[in-house]
Formats: sequence, structure tokens, C-alpha cells
Amino acid sequence: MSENTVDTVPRTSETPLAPEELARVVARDIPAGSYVNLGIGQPTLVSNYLSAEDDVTLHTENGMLGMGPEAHGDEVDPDLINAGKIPVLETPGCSYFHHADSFAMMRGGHLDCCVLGAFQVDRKGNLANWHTGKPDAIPAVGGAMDLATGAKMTFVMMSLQTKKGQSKLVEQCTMPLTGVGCVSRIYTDQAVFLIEEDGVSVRETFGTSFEELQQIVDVPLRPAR
Amino acid sequence: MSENTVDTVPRTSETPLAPEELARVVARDIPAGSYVNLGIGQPTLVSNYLSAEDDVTLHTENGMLGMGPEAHGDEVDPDLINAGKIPVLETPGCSYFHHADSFAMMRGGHLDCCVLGAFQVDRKGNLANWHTGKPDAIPAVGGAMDLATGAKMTFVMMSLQTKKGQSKLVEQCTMPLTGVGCVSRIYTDQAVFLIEEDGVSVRETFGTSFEELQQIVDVPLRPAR
Amino acid sequence: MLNIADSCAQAVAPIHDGATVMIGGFGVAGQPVELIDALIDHGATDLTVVNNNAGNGDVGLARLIQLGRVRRIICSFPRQSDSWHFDEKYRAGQIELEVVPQGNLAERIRAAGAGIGAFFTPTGYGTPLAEGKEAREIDGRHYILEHPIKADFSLTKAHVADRAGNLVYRKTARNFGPVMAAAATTSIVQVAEVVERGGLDPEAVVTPGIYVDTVVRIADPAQTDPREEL
Amino acid sequence: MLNIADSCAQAVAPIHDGATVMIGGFGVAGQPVELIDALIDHGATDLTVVNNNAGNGDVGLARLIQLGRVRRIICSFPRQSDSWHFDEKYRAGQIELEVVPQGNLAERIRAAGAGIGAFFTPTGYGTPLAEGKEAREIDGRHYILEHPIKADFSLTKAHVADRAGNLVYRKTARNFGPVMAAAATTSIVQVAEVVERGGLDPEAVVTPGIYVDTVVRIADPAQTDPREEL
Repeated sequence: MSENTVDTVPRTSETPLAPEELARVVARDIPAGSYVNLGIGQPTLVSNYLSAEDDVTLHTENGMLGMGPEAHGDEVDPDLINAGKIPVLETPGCSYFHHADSFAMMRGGHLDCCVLGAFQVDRKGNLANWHTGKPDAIPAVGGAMDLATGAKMTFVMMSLQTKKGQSKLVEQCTMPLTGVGCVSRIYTDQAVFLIEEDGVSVRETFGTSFEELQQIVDVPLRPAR
Repeated sequence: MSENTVDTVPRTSETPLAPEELARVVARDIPAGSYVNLGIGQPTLVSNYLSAEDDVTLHTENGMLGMGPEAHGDEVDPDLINAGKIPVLETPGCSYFHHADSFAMMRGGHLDCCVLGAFQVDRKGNLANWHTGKPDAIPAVGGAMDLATGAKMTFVMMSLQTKKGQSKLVEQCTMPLTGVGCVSRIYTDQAVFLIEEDGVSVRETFGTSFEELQQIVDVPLRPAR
Repeated sequence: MLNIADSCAQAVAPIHDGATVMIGGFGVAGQPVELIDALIDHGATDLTVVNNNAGNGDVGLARLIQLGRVRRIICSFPRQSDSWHFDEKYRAGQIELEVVPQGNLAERIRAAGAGIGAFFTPTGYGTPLAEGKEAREIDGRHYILEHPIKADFSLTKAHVADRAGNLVYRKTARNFGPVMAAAATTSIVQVAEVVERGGLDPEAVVTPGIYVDTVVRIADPAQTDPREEL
Repeated sequence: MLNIADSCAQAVAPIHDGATVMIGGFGVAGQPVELIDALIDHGATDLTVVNNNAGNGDVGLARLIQLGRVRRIICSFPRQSDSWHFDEKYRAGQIELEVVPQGNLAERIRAAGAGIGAFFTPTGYGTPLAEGKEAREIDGRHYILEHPIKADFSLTKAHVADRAGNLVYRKTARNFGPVMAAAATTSIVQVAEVVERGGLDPEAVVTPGIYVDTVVRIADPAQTDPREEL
């Protein structure tokens, strides 16, 4: 940490980011030409900020590369849905394949990036996003574990704190794991965190300072280099 | 063997069978509607005796179901060959697939029957057909092991004796194995043998008698029931 | 040889009590609605069902579960906003559940059809779903051993069949269809159309006819709006 | 992002000494003749080659072997009537050989692309090719454990590519192409034609573009009469 001081963490927004704004930050970090899976829910907002020049190809694990935007009205085809079961459109150059081929593509490390939501992420990049661990909960995993471990980079997109104010970036996950050491970056409403071999770095903050962040998060933080 | 006497083994030909005649015998035993792989070499003759009514679909492990007869002259397409690298034709209803899918089809037990040549078969249905075991031979296996173990039934088609007069149906294979306990029937120029749980039966003889056969073959034989 | 059934009832008639039945579909896409309805009418019980989910609303697989005909279900995502029949049976201890990550589910089904005895997969390693499973480090990566899932029957939906049993699908309705057809001893497929041999492009066939036992033509299959299921 | 190379020389330029290179084709069908020729001209040496065979006659892979550029070969059927260059190097102890049953070869290549750590296969059990391999009985059947075969590069041949890298093949020339493209870090494919995005039917795409790094167009690829190779 030597020369870096906490002042070196840029505050790139004066307020915490709304999901749409955060999606724009994630989108900016996806290299042009990437193959990307955006999971379901909030991460799917990222697609709104990918332009044609980015040449990003979207994968949906139910069997398609080159997934287009959501379909509306007469465009809806019950045979063409995404992993969230939302009707979508084709893009030119898309392709279809069966479930085993689709997950082979993911497991084989061919996707450049996957963006997922999370209940908890810990300093070692362990992810918990499928099961709260409550004894009466019915377990349901879907493709969460496959997604978490399959892509070259797994990004998490989440609010930093629970409704009760607890940090979701933790020293060690207490909820059942989805994947081990799989997360490389965490995009939250208050900051972007990088999970590194030897600790967690903060790349930028939104409406907060590095010091305030360290108050919330019970994991030693350092500025990103 | 109790009631059956050796006289119950029918001599269905007064002379040993030529390969074409033997192919006809094999073809008769392939149930209508079967999916069949005929390997390379002599077993491919069997296809000459399958009629349209038999509705037999031929598989070639280099990636095709519904393989047609050999192509000649202008029909030859370098992109359409069988496992023996002979140009062939399509049949209506054929399909193409890649090598992993093709061998998955075989390994998964979907082919009803496979007909192979052999160096040796033993009383337990062990097959040796890929390697003479000579120390200076360069090993080359191709699809032999996959074929031997994959199909629901593996038939062997071979001359009963080597050029030196030794039986190729043996007590225990001395050559390196291709597959363990995989052969269920052996079609030879002199007889048809059934490999059963508890021994080897003779179903019919060609130009020889059960007693003469037992002289040649050093495995206890019995008439088929 | 391909059996072209006159009706869904005829197609599902061989399904016996205690059978393992794979049912295709991901959401409404590829769901063999008419075949499932026929299975409900058929009456087979004590079934093990393999599906991505555990039924939605009051119809189809959910209805089969409600009727108490499913002893055990293998799926990746049982709990949904409208999986109330499954939830009730599960909480009452009246249905067994095996939860399998979706990609492992697809690969285990594929393995059954492909004659693979077992395989090491990274998915699930270090999670509660790896408990009791053999783990191994290979080339610096951690894996768990998963075994094939076979079935006696599969009920799937394709778009067009030819009379050799070759199938093509439509868009994301393909999903589990090809691997389930290959993993079942008897595969039963509903299609919108049956054409003559030669009527499908051999380069574009997705499921070769060798994997298809029975086809039934449902010219206008039920098509739910995907949103209704959310 | 897809790289459309101007020439085979440009396409194979990144292949480094010591690389593992998969080469597609079964017999003449699907053999990327022009890419292999470019690799010969390129000069990379100390290669590990994965192919079904070990070269025929005096051209292509046989020539690469003759030139002493192949340190090790993984294949199912090295010995053929015209594999004299391989035979000579092998008998002289100048090339390493790993013989793999054809179906295990295809499945091991598939496993590499599919992220499978290892798998149990029945093929080869009880034979000399199982020596030193872990064996296991599963559900009454005997299997041996096989590991993935990965590559740094694959050279394959397809029929048409679109600008998203999607590929379709022709007839039995498909063979190893799809699994090799997926198993290689960098897949290089020669095609007869390149079309715009949208120019291929998405239902009929065999290799999705995600598996394709470089495409080079060879409008009139060499076509040997299959018989010449026998």
C-alpha cells in the first residue's frame, strides 16, 4: 500500500449509483468483442449500455448466442426466451444449441465475462447467491453455480448493503456457497471492488469516501493501484 | 446338452461359404429396423443383402446415419466417405454429426448391431482384432475398440482358421484384446457360433459337421438349442 | 423403427408405474404440453421425473405433482413463485427432491445417452451440493464426480420430424430435447409436422432418428405467453 | 472478435515452436490442406500434433513429420499403407506416439472444450491401451478414466463461415472440426466462403462463432480423390 494513500481512490460520482447507472459502469468495463452472459435480473440492465461498436455477443444459457433485446407485442415468440424466461429477439449472426452444448460452452471457459447478482461475496472471491441457508427454504440453484465457475471473469453486481445495513462484502461467506474463489470484481451502488490474490482493492467510490466505505465493510480495503 | 445330440446342428450348406454367401447369412440375422455399423472390409459386404423392406439404417462412425452404397464416377464427393475412406452416397433421411456425437451414439448403446472382422475371439466373447501383438508392429486402433464395446450386439465375421489352419475361435485370446466379453456371435465360413454365458454353441455348419468342427476348434462346443 | 402414434394417449401408453420420465422444456419453450396432459390422463404413478423445474401453476407437471403421481423429482430450480403444488408436497415430505445445477443436469443427461460412466465437473465444487460426492484436483482445478441420469421414457417437443425420426427444433425450444431423447430407453416426441424421408436437410438435423422411438403430431401445440409463467 | 486472415500464412503465423496443434479431417474429408501447407512453410517445430492419423504419402502432415517438426503425435490410427514417414521416424525413436481409440480421442477433445476434468469411458477397458489408467466398475459396467486433450491451436476446415465466426460444414467433412475448434485456445479454420452475419440459418449453425478465432477463405480447396489415399 506504501505510496498509495486513500486519497488516490477517485470518487467518480457524488451520489450512490442507481442500478441503471451502475449498469453503465459495468458495461464500460466489458472489453469490445467479448462473449458475455448477464444472468437474470439486475445484471441484464448492462445490455442497455452495450453499443454495436462494442461488438459484444450475449449468451443465454438456455441455448443461444447472439441474444437480442427483449421482445414486445407481436414480436413475442414463445419459443424464443432468455434464461429469465423473458421473450427476446434474435440478432444477425445468432445461433442455437442444446442445453448440454450451452453449458459446455460456459464450463469450458469460452465466455469472457459473466455478470451476476449476489447475497454475499467474501474477500477470497467466494460467492453466495443461490440459497439464504434458512432451514425451511427449498433449495433451487438453476444455472447459478455453472455461471459462477464457468466464465473467464465473473463480475458481481449488487447493492453494497442489505436492507438492514449489513455489508454484503464479507470476510467469509456465511450463506451456502455458489462457487469458490470465482468473483473477480464487485460493482456496488457505493464502490467498485477488485478481488485480488492478496486482498480487496477499491477502484472508485460513488457518493462516499474510501474511509466511509471501510467503516461499512468489515474486510481490510486498500486503494487499487 | 442332454436331449440335443450333435445331429441337431443343421448343415445348411454342403460347402464352406464364400464371403458373399456368409454376408447373406449375417444380413438375414439383422432384425428389420435396426441401426447397424458394418465396420470396414469384409463386413461391409453385408449391406449388399439388406433390402429396402429391412429398413436397416447404416451408421458410419466418421459422422453419418443413413449411409448409402459406394459412390462411383461422377457421384464421388470427397466430403462424403465412410469409415474405410470409401466414397459413399446419401440415402433419404440421412443425417450428419461430428465425431464426438458419432462415438457417443455408439458408446451409448444406441446401435443395435455392429459387424466386425477378427484375428481371434475366445469362448468368453473377448475380441482381438486390432493388433497382432508382434513386438515390432506399430499399434493402430482406429475405432475398433469403440465399435466392439458400443453396440447392443457385436457380431464377428471371419474365416474360422488362419492360413496355417489354426482356429481363430480360441479358449483364451493370446493377442492384445480389443474388447472384453463383447462378441455375441461369430459368423465363419464353416459355421455360425453363439457365445453364451456358459459356453459356445454351434447354430449351423457349412460344408462340415459338428464333429469335424470340434476337431478344429479347441473350445468345447455344443449344439445350439 | 419409428412409431408414429395416432394420439398422445397412444404415445404415452407404455409408461409404467415407477418409471423414470424425463420431460423437456425450459419455461414454456419446448414444453411438451400435450404429452404431459396425456400422462396425467394415463394414470401412471410413483414416477421419478427429470425436468428443469418442478411445475408451475395448476397445470402440466404441477398438476401431476398435485395428483401425487410423482415420487421423486430431479431438477435444477424447483422453487418458483407459482410452484405451490411442489412446495406443499415437499414440505409435507411427500416428494423426494434432488437439486442439480442446471449445467450438471444437462451434462449428466448427456452422459447417460453417450455411455459415459461418470465425469468430473467443476460446477458445484465447494458448495453444499457437493456433499458426499467424490472430489478431485486435476491440473490445478477442483472437480466433483457426477454420474449419468438415465430414464425409461422422455417426453419432449420438437418442431418437425421426418419418417426416419430425425428432428429439428425451433429456437430456444431446443433446450433439453436432444439430450433427453438420447438418454431415455424410449423417447416420445411431439412435433408440429411430420415430413417424408429426405424432407429435412441432413446437415441441419439436430436429433438423428436413432434417438427417437415414438413421434406424435400436434399441429397446433398449446403456446402459453412466456410472461404468464413468471 | 473474429479475425479474417488474408492468407493461410497469416492465419498460422502465431503458431509457436513447442505448440500443441490439432489438425482436423478424417481421410481427405475435412482435411485443412492449405493450412497444413502454410504450417509447413511457417517453420514452427517441436510440435505436438493431434489428428486421427499420422500422415499419408509425402504431403501435408506426412511432410511435416518427414521434416522432423513433430515431436509427438496423438492419434487413433498411425499405421497405414502410406504412412512411411511416420513409420520411419517412429522406428528411429524420433517421434513420440500416443495411440487413443477414435471415440476416446473425440471425447477427450470434446472434454477439453467442455471443461470436463476427466471421464469414465468403457472403451479400452481390459485392453493394453488401458494400462496405467484408473479403472472403475460403475453400475455393473467397467470403465477407465480418460483426461481431456487441449491444444494451443486447431487447424480445421469448414464449408461456410459468417462474420460472427459461425460455421457450417459439408457432409462427413464435419468429423473432428467442431470439437477441435472448441478445444483449442486459438482455432484457425479454412472455409470455402465467408458470408455476412445473418447469412447462415441460426438453427443449422454447427460451430458457434465463440469457438472460432481466425477464418481464412480458400475458395477452391484442394480435393483429393478419396481413393488415392487408400
